[in-house]
Formats: sequence, C-alpha cells, structure tokens
Amino acid sequence: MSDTTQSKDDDQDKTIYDELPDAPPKKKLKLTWTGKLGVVIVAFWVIMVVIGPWVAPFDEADIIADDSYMGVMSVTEGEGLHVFGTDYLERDILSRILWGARMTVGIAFLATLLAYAMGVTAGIAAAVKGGWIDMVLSRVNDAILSLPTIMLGLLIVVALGSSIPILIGTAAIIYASSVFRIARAYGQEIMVMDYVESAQARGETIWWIIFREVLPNAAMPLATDFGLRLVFVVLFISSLSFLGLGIQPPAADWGSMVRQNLEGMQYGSLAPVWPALAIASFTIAINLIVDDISAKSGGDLAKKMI
Amino acid sequence: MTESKENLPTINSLSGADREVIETGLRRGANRREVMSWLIAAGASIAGAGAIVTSATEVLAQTPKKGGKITFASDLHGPSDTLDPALNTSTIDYSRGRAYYNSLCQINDDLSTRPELAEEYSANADNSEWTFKLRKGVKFHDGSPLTADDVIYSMSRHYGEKSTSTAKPLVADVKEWKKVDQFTIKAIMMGPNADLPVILGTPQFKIIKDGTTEFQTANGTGPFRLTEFKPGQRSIGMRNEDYWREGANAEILEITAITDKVARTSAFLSGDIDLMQGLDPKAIKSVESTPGVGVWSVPAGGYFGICAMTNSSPGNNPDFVRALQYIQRREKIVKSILKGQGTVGNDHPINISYGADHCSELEQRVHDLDKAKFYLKKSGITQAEVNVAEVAPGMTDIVLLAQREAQKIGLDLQIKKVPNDGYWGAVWMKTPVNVVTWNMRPTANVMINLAFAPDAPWNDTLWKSERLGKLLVESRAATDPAKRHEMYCEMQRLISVGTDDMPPSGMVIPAHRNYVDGKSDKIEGIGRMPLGSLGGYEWPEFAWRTDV
Amino acid sequence: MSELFEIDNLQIQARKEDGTPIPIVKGVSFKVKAGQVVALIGESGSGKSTISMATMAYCRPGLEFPGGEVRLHGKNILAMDPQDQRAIRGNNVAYLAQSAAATFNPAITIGEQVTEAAVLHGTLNQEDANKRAVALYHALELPDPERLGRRYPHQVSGGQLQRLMAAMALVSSPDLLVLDEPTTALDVTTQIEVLKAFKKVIREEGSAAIYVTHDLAVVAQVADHIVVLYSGEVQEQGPTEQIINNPKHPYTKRLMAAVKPTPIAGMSELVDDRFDRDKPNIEVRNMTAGYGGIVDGKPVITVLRDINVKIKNSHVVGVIGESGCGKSTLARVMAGLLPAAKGEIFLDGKELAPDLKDRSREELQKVQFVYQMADTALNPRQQIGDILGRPIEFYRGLKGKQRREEVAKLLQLVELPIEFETRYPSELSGGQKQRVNMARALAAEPEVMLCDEVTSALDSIVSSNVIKLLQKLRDKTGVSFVFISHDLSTVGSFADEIVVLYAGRVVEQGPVDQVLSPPYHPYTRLLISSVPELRVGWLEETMQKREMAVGIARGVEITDTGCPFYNRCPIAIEGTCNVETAPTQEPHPDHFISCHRTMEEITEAENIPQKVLHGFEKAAPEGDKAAAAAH
Amino acid sequence: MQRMVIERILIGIVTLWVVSVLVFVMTSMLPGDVAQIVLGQSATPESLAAYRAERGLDQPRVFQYFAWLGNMLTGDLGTSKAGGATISSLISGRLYNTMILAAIVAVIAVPLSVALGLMAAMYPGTWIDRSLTFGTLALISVPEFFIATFMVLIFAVNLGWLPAIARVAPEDTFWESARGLAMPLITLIIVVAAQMIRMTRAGILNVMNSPYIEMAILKGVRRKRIILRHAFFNTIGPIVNVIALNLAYLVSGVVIVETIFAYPGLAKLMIDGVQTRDLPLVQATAMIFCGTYVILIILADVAAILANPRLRNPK
Repeated sequence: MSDTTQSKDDDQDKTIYDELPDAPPKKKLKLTWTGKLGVVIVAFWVIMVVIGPWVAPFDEADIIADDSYMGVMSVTEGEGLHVFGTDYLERDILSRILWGARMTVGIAFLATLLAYAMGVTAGIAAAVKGGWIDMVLSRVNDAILSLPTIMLGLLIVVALGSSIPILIGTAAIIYASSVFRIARAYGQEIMVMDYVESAQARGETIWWIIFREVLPNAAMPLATDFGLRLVFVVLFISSLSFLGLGIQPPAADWGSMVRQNLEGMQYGSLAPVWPALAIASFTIAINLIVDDISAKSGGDLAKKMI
Repeated sequence: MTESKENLPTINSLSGADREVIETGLRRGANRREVMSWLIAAGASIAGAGAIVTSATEVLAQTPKKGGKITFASDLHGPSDTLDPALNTSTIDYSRGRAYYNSLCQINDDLSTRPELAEEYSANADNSEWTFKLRKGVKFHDGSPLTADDVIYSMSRHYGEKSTSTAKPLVADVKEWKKVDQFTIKAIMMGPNADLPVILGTPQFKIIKDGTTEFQTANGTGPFRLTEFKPGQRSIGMRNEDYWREGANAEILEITAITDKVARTSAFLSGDIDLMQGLDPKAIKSVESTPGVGVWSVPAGGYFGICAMTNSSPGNNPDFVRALQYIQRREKIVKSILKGQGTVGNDHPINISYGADHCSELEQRVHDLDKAKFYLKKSGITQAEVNVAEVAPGMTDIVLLAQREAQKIGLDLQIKKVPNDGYWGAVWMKTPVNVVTWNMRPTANVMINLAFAPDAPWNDTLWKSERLGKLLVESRAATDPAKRHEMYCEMQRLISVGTDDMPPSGMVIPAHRNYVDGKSDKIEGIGRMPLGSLGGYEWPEFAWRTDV
Repeated sequence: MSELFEIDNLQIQARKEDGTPIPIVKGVSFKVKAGQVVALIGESGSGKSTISMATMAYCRPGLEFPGGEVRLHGKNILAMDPQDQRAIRGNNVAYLAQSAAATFNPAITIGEQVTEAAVLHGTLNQEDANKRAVALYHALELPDPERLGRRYPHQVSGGQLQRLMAAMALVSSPDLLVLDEPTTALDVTTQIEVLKAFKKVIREEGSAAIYVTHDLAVVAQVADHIVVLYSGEVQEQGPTEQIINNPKHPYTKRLMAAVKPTPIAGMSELVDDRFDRDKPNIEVRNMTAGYGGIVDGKPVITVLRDINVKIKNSHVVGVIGESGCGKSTLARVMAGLLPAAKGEIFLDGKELAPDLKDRSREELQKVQFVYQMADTALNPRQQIGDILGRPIEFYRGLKGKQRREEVAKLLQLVELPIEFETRYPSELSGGQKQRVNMARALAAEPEVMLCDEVTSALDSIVSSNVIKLLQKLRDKTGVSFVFISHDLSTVGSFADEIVVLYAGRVVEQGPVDQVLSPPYHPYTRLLISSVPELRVGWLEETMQKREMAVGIARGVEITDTGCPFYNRCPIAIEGTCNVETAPTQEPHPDHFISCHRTMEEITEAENIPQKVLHGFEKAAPEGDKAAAAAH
Repeated sequence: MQRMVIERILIGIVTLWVVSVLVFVMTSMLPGDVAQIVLGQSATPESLAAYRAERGLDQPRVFQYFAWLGNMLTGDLGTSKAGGATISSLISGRLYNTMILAAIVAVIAVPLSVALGLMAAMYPGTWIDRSLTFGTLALISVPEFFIATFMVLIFAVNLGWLPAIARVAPEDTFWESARGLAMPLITLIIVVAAQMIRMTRAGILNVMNSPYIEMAILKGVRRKRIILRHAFFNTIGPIVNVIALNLAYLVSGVVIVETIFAYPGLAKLMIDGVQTRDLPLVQATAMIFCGTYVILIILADVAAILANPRLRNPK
C-alpha cells in the first residue's frame, strides 16, 4: 500500500508487491440463532414497556373477574376473556403482566443505567487517578460489596420507605459497587497501554483520558456486563417484592405477582407461573445475547481439541 | 378427606363455614332431622347428609385421648417473644400463656365466663366491687402453692408509671386489689363494671408467682411445664402431671412460628404442623382441597377499618366520610377478598358476634355509587391519600377495591403503601387517612371504650363524642337487658351515622373477619371462643390427637 | 520410493461473513527429504505460518483445507481421522512456535512440558523422557541441565526458552521439525546462540526440518533448500546456494535488497548539515535512572548510570545495545515518562523538569516519543484522522478545516493515502500503523523525536521502507532523532552518531564512521560480528571468532563495580576489569571508548582474531543464569 | 509473596472497619424504634418511655457507636433490645444452623459444579455443553423463591416425601434432620451450582485461546489433559474467587430460602432484627456476614497467589 505512493524513487517492480495485511480484519459480531431469539424477546418486552398498558385487555388494578385463580382462557360474562386466567384478587393476569413490563423491565433498566453511571465513572477514575483516591474508593466499595444485597436493600427501603425512585436508587447503589470493580479492572488494564501514556505525555487532562482514551476501549466488555447486571437487578427487585418491600400495589410487577399468587400454585393454578415465565423469558433472553457475544472470546480454539 | 368407609363424606369434608353451622347447631341441641334438612337444602344427598351428621355427632361425642405431640405454628415471632404475660402482644405469646399459666376466670365460647383459678367470684349489687375466692391446692411448676399474694403481684404489674403492660387500660378502672385472706381477693372499682371477669379472662392477666422478674422460663400453674424456650425459634412443653384439674391431653406441646404465610400453609398442608394460625383467605381453596386438613373458621368481631382522622381534612368533612362509606363493595369484599370467611360491616365495631349488644335494627349500609357521588359532590373533595399497611391479610386489597370504586365517582384515592413494621408508631393515628385492624374484644363495652371513647388513647380518628362517653359509663351499670341494648344501639348509630349535631366517627368499617386458622383432622377439642385464633387461644389445654 | 514429507497443491481458505471463501494459501507444493532443512521465506501475510501448521493437519480456527494433500511417508494426513492426526502431532511432526514466552504454559514446570509429548504418545516413559530431556538440555548448551526441568518458564530467559522449545520439539525425536520464526524476537547475539544450537541438534538428530522466517540472511545459515512465498503462492524455490547467489524472481531480489548490510564505516549516507547549530538541542548530563523509587540518591533498581549524550539539531543519534541494557529507559527519561534519579536534561540549553507533569506544554511539544509497538500505541477506538488531529489541535490550536488539511499533509509526509483519515488502526498493516505512529509524533512539530525500536517489530522489507522514510523525514524536516535499536546495521545505515549502551553504561560513543571502524570496543565488536551475513557458512565462520566464544554464551550482568562487559569480554584483565570502572579514552575527536585496554592492545587483538587472550575457553553456565536475572 | 498476603489481610481489616461505620449509620437511619415495634398498636407514651429507659435506647448515637465497637472487639455483642436475651445466645444457634447448611451445600455444590463446568468447557458446542449452558441459564434466570416454592409443592405437598419446612431440632435423628434439610439443600445447590458452573466454563474458555493451548494441541495432547492440566491450572484464581463469592452468599444471602423453609438461620434473624428495630442484633449479624465475606475473599486471593507459580516462586 504505502509503497505505491512512494513510487517516485527507485525500483519499479515493488509496486507489484504491496505490504500484506498482517491479519484478516477481525470479524464483526454475528449472532447465532439463539442470540437472535434473545434479541427478539428483549425487543418484545422493551416494546411492552412502552405500549403495554394500551394493548392490555384490562386495567392492571381491575378486580372484575367472576372468581380468583380462574384457569387459562376462562371468560367473565360481560367483561371478556382471561387468556392467562385470573389472579388471587380476580384480576386479569395477562393484563397485569403487560403492565408489569413497565415496572419490572423499566425500573431494572433505569437502575442498571444509574448503577453504570456511578460505577463506571468512579471505577475508571480510581484506575486513572490511582493513589489514595483509588484506595478510599476501593475500600468503601469493598465494604458495600461485603454487605449482603438483600440486607442492604432491606435497610435502605425500610429506612426511606418503598417508592419507585428509592427502589431504583437502592438497586443502583448496590450494583454500582460491582460495576465499580469491573470498570476499575478494565481501566487498569487499559491504563498501561502506550496510547494512554502518550496522551498523558501530550499533557491531556484526566477527563480526556477517562472519556476519550480509556472508556471507549472498555465499552464492549462493559456492555456485555450491563446485560448480566440488568438480569441481577430484575431478580433483586423481585426478591425485594418477595419480602414485601418491592413495587407497591396496585402497580403490577412480575416479582410480586409471583409472590402474591404462590398460594394459587398449591392447587394447580398457573397464576404464579406466568409472571415467573415473564421474568425468565426476559432474563434468559438477555443471557442468550450476552453468551453469544462473549462466546466470541475463546471457545474457537477449544473446538480444535481432539 | 379423612379415610372413611364407603367414601361417604364426613363432617371434615365440609367447608369451615358449613361445618361450623352444623356443629354449633348440634351443640345448641338441634336434633338430627333439623340438621339433615339444612344439609339437604344445601344440596347434599340423604346418605351423604346422614353420614355427615353421624360423623359430626361422633366427633362431638368422642372422649379426648391422651398422649402424642401437638405442633402449632403461629405467624409472627422473633427475638421479642416473651413469657411475661403482661408484655404479651402476639398470638404465639397468648397461646404459650394458655399452656403455662392460668387466669382467674375463663371465657366460654359465648363470651360468658366460668371459674378457673378463682373457684368462685361475685360482684356487689352495682358491680362496683368484685370478690374472687381462689382454688386451694393449686401448685406452681416450682411446687410452691398459689396464694392471694401471687394474684396481687400479678395484677400490680398492670399499674404505675414503670409498668410496660400492654393491657393497662383494660383494668384502669380497678381502684385497688385488696387481699382479704390467703385465698380471697377483692377488686375495688372506680365505677361499676359488669365485665371485669371477662376482662380478667384475657391473656395479659395470667397469674404468675409473686415476685417473679425473670422470664427466661415460665413458672406458672398451667397444664404444661416449659422444657425449652428459644425466642424466635420454638418452645417445647411437657404435660404438667400434677395439674390442678383434668389437664392437658397432649404429652408434648411444640409452639413455633413460620412467618412466611406460604411456607406456613405448605407446612400445614404437608402435615408438618397440626395447627396453624392465620390462614390466608387466598389459601382456603387449597386447604379445603387437601385431604387430612381443614379450615377452622370462627366468626368474630375483629374488623378492618379505614380511618379518616376527624381533626384534619378530608376526615373532618362528614360528607367525604359518607362518600367513602357508600363506595365500599361490602359483599364483594367478603366474597372475593375474605373468601367468605367474614361478615359485612356496618361502619361500627359491634357485629353479631357480640350477641345481644349488636344493633340489628340499624339499617345495613350498602354499595351505592349515586349516594356516594352525591355526598362527594357535597363535600367538594376530589383527592385523598390513604396510608396502607397490610395490618391484616386483605387490608390492602380492600383499599385497592375502594380505589377502583372511588375512580367511578371521580374521587382520586391515592394509595401509599407503608411497611408493617413501624406502622403503629409512625402512621396510625398520625396521617389524615390510614387503616386499622382490631381484634375482637371481650365485650362491646371494652371494644368501644378502647377505640371510640372520647378520651381513649387509641381513638383511631380522634373522634370526640361526649354523648358516647356518657353512654359507655352508664351501660356498665345497666342491669335491664332492653335498656342496655338500646344504649349500645345508640352508640353504634353515633359511630356509624352520627346525628345532626354530631358527625359520624370517620371510621369506615366495611367488613368483620372470622378467625381463620388451619386444623389437622387428627386434632380435636378446639373451641370456638371468638376472642382469638383457634378458639381464643384456649386450645392448648383441651386439644387432643385422634390418632394416639 | 515416497518422500519423507510432501506438500502437494495445498490450499487453505478463510470465509467471509456471507460464507464466500477468501483463499489464504493458493496451491503450494514442495518436498522435504530426510535430513533436509527447507526454508519457507516470506513476509507476514504470505501464509508461511499457516502452511507450517498445515504440516500437522492443523489450521487456525476460521480456516479450512478445501484441497491439496499433505503427505507424511506418502500418507495424506489431511484425510486421516482426528485421533490419527493427533497421534502424529508432537510425535512424527513437531512444532516450534515463534514466541516461546507465550507458548510455554506459565503454570506447568518446564520439565513436564518438555517431556509431555513423548510420554503422551507413549514413545518414552516418564523416566526415559526426563533423561532424554536432560541430554537435550546439554546438547542445547542450556545452563544447569539437571535441575532446569523443575523450574517454571518465568524463571528462565527468553533465549533459553527458545532453546527449550527445541528440546520440547525434539524430545520424541520427530521425523520432521517445524520451526516458525524461532529467532525473530531475539537480540542478534542471542539469535546466533540459538541458531547455533538449532543447527547442531538438527544435525545430530538427523531429523528433517521446515524453517519459517522472513530473514534471508538467517535462512542462508540453516537451510539446504528455500521456498519463497508471497501471498500464499510459491514465487521461487531451489537450493539455498542458487537462490542466494542468483535469485531469478523479482520478489526474491527484493527480499535480498532488504537484507541488512554488515555495519561498516561509511554505510550511512552523507550527513546533511543544513540545520546544524553549535548548541546541542537536547543533552543529557551524567544522568542516573531506574525503577522502584529512589533510596539515598540512587534508584532501587538502577538501569542507567551516569549517561552523557548530546544531540545536535537534525542529527540522528542511534542508541544501540542488547535488550535490558537500558536503551528504552534512556528515551523514557528524555521524554519525562520516567523521572531521572540524578543528572540533568537540557532542551536548547534550557533545563527540563525530570517529570513530564512539571514540563510546559511547549516543552512537551518539542520532545515527542514514538513507541515500539504501533498496535498498543494507537488507540484502537480512534480514527487515524483523530489520532493525528488531536496533537495538531492540542498543541497548535488548529480546528476543523485547517486541522483536516494538516492531517492530510502529515499522511502525505508519511506516504499514506488521504483516505486513511477515516480508518481505524486495526484496518492497517503493521508498516502502515508504524507510519501513523510516527506521523502522530510529527503532528506536534517537535524538535526531537525519540524512536524506540520502531522497526524491530517489522518484517525486513517493511522495516527497510520505514528506515527510508525516516531518512527522508530527517532531511525534509529539521527534526532530530534519537533512534533506539538493538540492530546495529539499521542504526549504522542512517545515524550520524552512535551511542553503544551496555548494562546501563555507555561503552562507546561517537560519529558513526568512527564507531563502525577499528578500534572497536569489544562489545561493539561483538555486536558487529553478530549481524548475520547473506552467505552460506557465515555462521560457522563467526563461531570460530574469539569474541563469540565467550560473548554469546553469556548474558548481561549488571554490576556496580568494574566493567560491566567483563564477564563476556575476550580481552578482559582479571583483577582490573572486574574491579575498577573502565577509563574513557578518546581515540578520535568526539569518539569515546570506555575500556581498560589501550587502543593499541585492542587493535592488536583485532589483528590476531583466533587467539583468546585469557583463560576461559568455554562459558561456565553461571554466566547464563545471570543473563536470566538480567531479563 | 508473604508481603502480598499480609497486604490482603490489612486491606480486609480496613474494609471491616468501614463496614462497621456503614452498618451503624444505616441502622441508625431506620425509622420507628424497638419500643414502638414491640409494644405495637397497644403502645402508650408512658409504656414507650418506660421501655426505652429500661433498655437504654436514649443515649446519643456517637457514644452508642464507640461503645458498640469497643464491646464487639472484646467479643461482647450486647443484648437484644427486643427480647432482652444476649445477642450471642440468640446468634449462636442460628450461626450453627447457617454454617451447617452452607457447609453441606459447599461440599456438594463446589466439586459438582467445577466438574460440570470443566465438562462443558471440554466439549464446547456439543449437546453436553449446550444442555448444561441452557439449564444453568434457565436456573439463574428464575427467582429462587419460585424454584423453592415449586419444590415444596411437588416434594412436600403433592408427593409428601419431604417436610415442607426445615425445622431442625436437637432431638432429631440424623435421618429426620437429613429429610428436613433436603429441600433447602437442593434449592441452594441448584442456585449456587448454576452460577459456579457457568463461571468455571467461562473461566476455562477464557484461557482457551492462549498460544500455550494451541501448542498443547499441536503437541497432540488429548482434550481431557488440555482442559484439566493446561487450562484449569491457569484458571484456578478466578474460579476460587467465584467459589468464595458463592460461599459468602450461602452465609448471608439465603434469606429467601430460610424464609420459605422456615429455617432458623442467621439471615432470617437479621431480617427479624430489622423489622423489630433490634439494632444491636442487626449490627451483630451484619458484621458476621461482612466478616465472612472479607475472610472468604482473602482466602480466595491467597489461594490465587499460591496457585500462580509466578507469585509462588519468583525468580
């Protein structure tokens, strides 16, 4: 390549022999069918977050059915069809699941986003600045990490009461600590790269180094981690709901839906199964995508084993 | 169902409610024909009905068997579990109290009283002085005999600044406890009170050994001796062999708690525990559909209340309160939320369970959106916030239901869910609109006195009706039943409807709930006294296993 | 009868996203006779490594064999079932990878890894395998053979690992040995020692070999037969003699042209004095530097001791020495990346703060550092346009259009097309990245560019191009260069002055022609004779030379007293050289040599090359352990 | 190397101190107080005041902190503000239960999941791998209380094989306790193992594209040995770390399982503590949890150091 432009000086046949590309340009991410399935499911729920309430046949709080724990495809005269049956309070499960997407997925997403805003900034700052700043941040972070998540959640929620903003904040703080750890690790990895050093040698500010040199290179691994965190947050909020501290009624969230209808299971109602499936479908879908992405690292060579 | 020859249904195959009808019927001495006719009316086959009645009569006729172990799981426990009767607040404590201690008087299923440690007791003409004669030869578990001093000491713990007794107000009107001789005590009252024996039958007034301050163990006179006590875990008792009367049937009594209601129900369904307290209405279907276990449901006066504080908006606006009362779908609540295990309320605390004191003349308020709309318009209020904690299973759902109805009449009723713990301290009687639940009290008088008397510390809505106060005192002295009934009726009307110059109490009481508990078919001898779970906590002494 | 090993019309291909094949190897055929060494030569991307792995019916993930045959003893191993293929790997055909450091498992002892193949394939039991391994260690002249097996890879030096790889390959006495660029990563002196060892064992074992490299000079020493590859095709093949003495194919010619000449006086073009000034524009005065914090005036690990270097404007100073001698440290100290413990640095006569944090933006701008590895030096997430544009904006405040124009100028200057502006580093070849890497430094319009081994990671042809570029830059711009390299001929071909570093001390320094002509400092001498020449039999000749006898067998030993080169010096004086610091002599103006021997003695020694002036004939192994320590 | 270990331990101690402050501050934030909770609906101003005075809940926070810290360092955990029993007496039994459960789960789950993880990594892309990956995926994706309750319904309520709740009593025979613990054990094993299997697999595959693995392949090493000898030994560090985290979870995070099976463990005690505002209890349990976590992490780090020859025997 370069040599062609250099053609003025000396021998001509070098034009035939360009510098060869060292390695074939690295393949861009390609999802397997499982990964694609994951994308479809996640997309579906994301859409439901937006339009759920409008497509749902009933209001999430409508207590309208003839009876509680009605079976799949049962009908209430004058009201309509309950595709997934009804819950303990004679409400339509399908509707509640569709409304619940907003609560469960929406809240989890916001919380994770917030966790990342906090964790990544702090983590990379710690990695870049190092020294006592790193020390302090890390110790405090370790402390938070060492507290059991449920307990931390319980304390905060009991202390400040259970409102949606507080739920989001709580989950964010709890998971920011693990994000911090990862971000810091990647940060330190990248900090030793020559291009970061050359930026420092150029006299760049800390912020330039964080946001222009380090962050873009940590983006990909952090993105996959984001997926997993999202899953954890969903499960965490469900667990809080299990302990009665999660989303408050009448708002439907999948976790508390499972919780509230568990009794139904004792005589074979599927009422708690549907929301559980909703949770599973969402979390599994995300994991499928993440697995697909991270499968790119490693595995290939393993297939060469005999 | 319990194994029964040729698969005919038995008494146990009936739902708690029906079963209760039959058994009470038979107890009251209704003859076999009558009962069968009810059953057949209820759609049972002749043979079936016959079988049921037989089994029912058998059950009632059966003489208790001795031995075996009975396991009871309550709903709440923790480090705060205590063996100090004066500090008892929870079912688990009350039940334990019954197992290890005795009271002076014992309350019957119909809320009349019978002698216990006091072999006889009587009042003077105007019920202002009560005399209790103690049973002789009663021994505490440490062998020491029961004397008047023990009683005086036990009672003294409910008086004075230092006292942390939870039942102080109940005996506030006893001026003095006087020791007459080793076995006689006098209670000198400030005013007349016909109900003292019933009050003394309530859990906090158990008799402990004179001078006891340590409650790591229970040194009582009760049917069981405590062998193990782990707060928040369990307690074990062995039968007290030298008990002063017939005594317990079970050999071993384990009292524990399973806080999570689903877990508790599972444990009950799978036979790990014989008796469970607090069956969630949601679970009734599954209990009834599971063989070997049944619902033990006792109608009672305990109620759900929505409290609109009368000292602040919107509660100080009677029309708003009326609107709130008319949007209540009372039947729906009983059917859907309580799953039938309750009775509709009429916005006052005294339901049929209080027998004669209940005012049946007072017209039952029903769901009426037009009236509701009318009063709401009149009140001019369009928005309100209710602070809700799940103080009793179903509370939240009741408010949810109200919220939906409120929408229909253009009232934006917002729900603020607050955690149970801390509710009584931080929310109840402090926020403009909140919720409350009361267990049934031994007498209508006590009930109203506690929650509605103008000077009552727990007046849910700070509603001050001097008239009511006056009636309360007078009614205690009333000896003529008709007169008494009339007084109670007026009180109930005041609370529910008010008068032209006195607004209603601000309480919305849409439903009264039964005590709904779980009982294995292998356990009999559970009473129906409506002042608490499983027959007013009376069971430990009388319950027995059919399979020993 | 069939050949020992035959590759017949071998094809290897990768696939695009859409599944369309991309041919990597396009029908290559050659033979290997028993005991014969065949060289595959070509640049990176020519497919030579891919082919070398195909000899074991193995190809990297993502590649596949659409056609052709690989025959061992006449049997096509590509057609065999996996288990049989596995039975061949490491048994009949053994492989030596390029970088031993990466190829040894850090968690397993050397002994286990070396003997593993033989034991697994059941050719030897563990005991015999160990014996055999020890024998090989001896043959490969590895230090402390008896106990070497119990050590872990990180405990031995790179050169030793490379030789251990050979042991690992040879332990099950394979019919065919495949060596993939086994010496590319090594210093010249280490390279010779490894080459020598390889050649010896290959001869002794009598096994055939395929030797893959891009360096003709090296090939000339070891191969009987040469196969020249370009982009997956054979350009020319024949006996070594023939290929070297009269190459037919233009590509071969070009490879020849890229071979580094033996460094001699006058190899570099005339110095262009247009920009000359009296005042040196960067100067280092008796500077001492190192790592691990400073304890009473000197660093815990001292890397450089009292260094003095002057750089006149538009001069190129070549800094040369083996790895671990402190070349890079010198550059890092100048750049302020590593604050010196003692001594001063002057820029245009003005003193510079030791730490770059304390330097002004102008000062930073004037001194630019070019990293060895373009891959790590360029942010993979930034487009070339931004990589080059940032310094322009940062130092010269140019934005938008102006900035783009400047970037265009720079790309043109380093002979890259304008379109590269929008590309990412990963889309460029090694040479192109290195050009961008230098362009970024130029973007600051510096006075001094510190180039740290900028060519050592590149193939011969590519690196010769880069050198040409550097020369042009030196002449076009007024920039001075500090050019750091372990490769004397590269430096010699374009530096004005040379600084020879050894174990953190300057042993010789002066104008290129003086340094590259007698009298030499013994170490300079060793370096010069270590540069492979493009003729058969050079290796054997060199090995006869005195300086080799002790020079290559031992490694750098950092000493506080005496002459650091003492343990490798053929003319060392016991009792003096190992005790007193060598005096600095000035045979010609501006030409300094630090040695205890007088110039006369040195010259005399030069003239009777075969005679070792003092005691040691053969290196004692300890020397090499020291080498380990130095790495 | 000793330096590194000591460093780790020091860091651990600092962390614990930070934790103590954190815990104290957070518990102080809790609204309502033990008196109100215990006396509940029937509380009156006098009885509250009396209760508080009786249990010394009326001193300033700062004093309370240092008093508490001091006592704790001298091994005195204080007395429950609710029941009046000493914290240590409340905890001891629970701690034992928790540890037993955790220990059994660990003993079963750790080897099991490492083995399965290795197997999945050994045959990547095969049906073994796929089924393991998806199975574990499904398990970590469902709320554990769902898994637990589901099992209760099947094994206790419907089949009646196992008791629905795990009440461990000293008088139980081994068989009884075994049956009692069966379901919490299975639930926890499922939850924990799923995580560890995935991590082990991921860890192995991570080192799988190192040159030395390719070299092993080119030496004709069998897949079993490649995984067990070449890959595994370079993955011990991360794997041990994951194991440590999961064990910490077993001690502190099993609230839900303890709730569902009414198992008298520490986590449940802590929750009760929070609900009754029994601050000394909450603080004590919290410190136990964090202590366990810190210790486990230190152990993991040390293990990782020992497993790494570079750190174990430097040049």
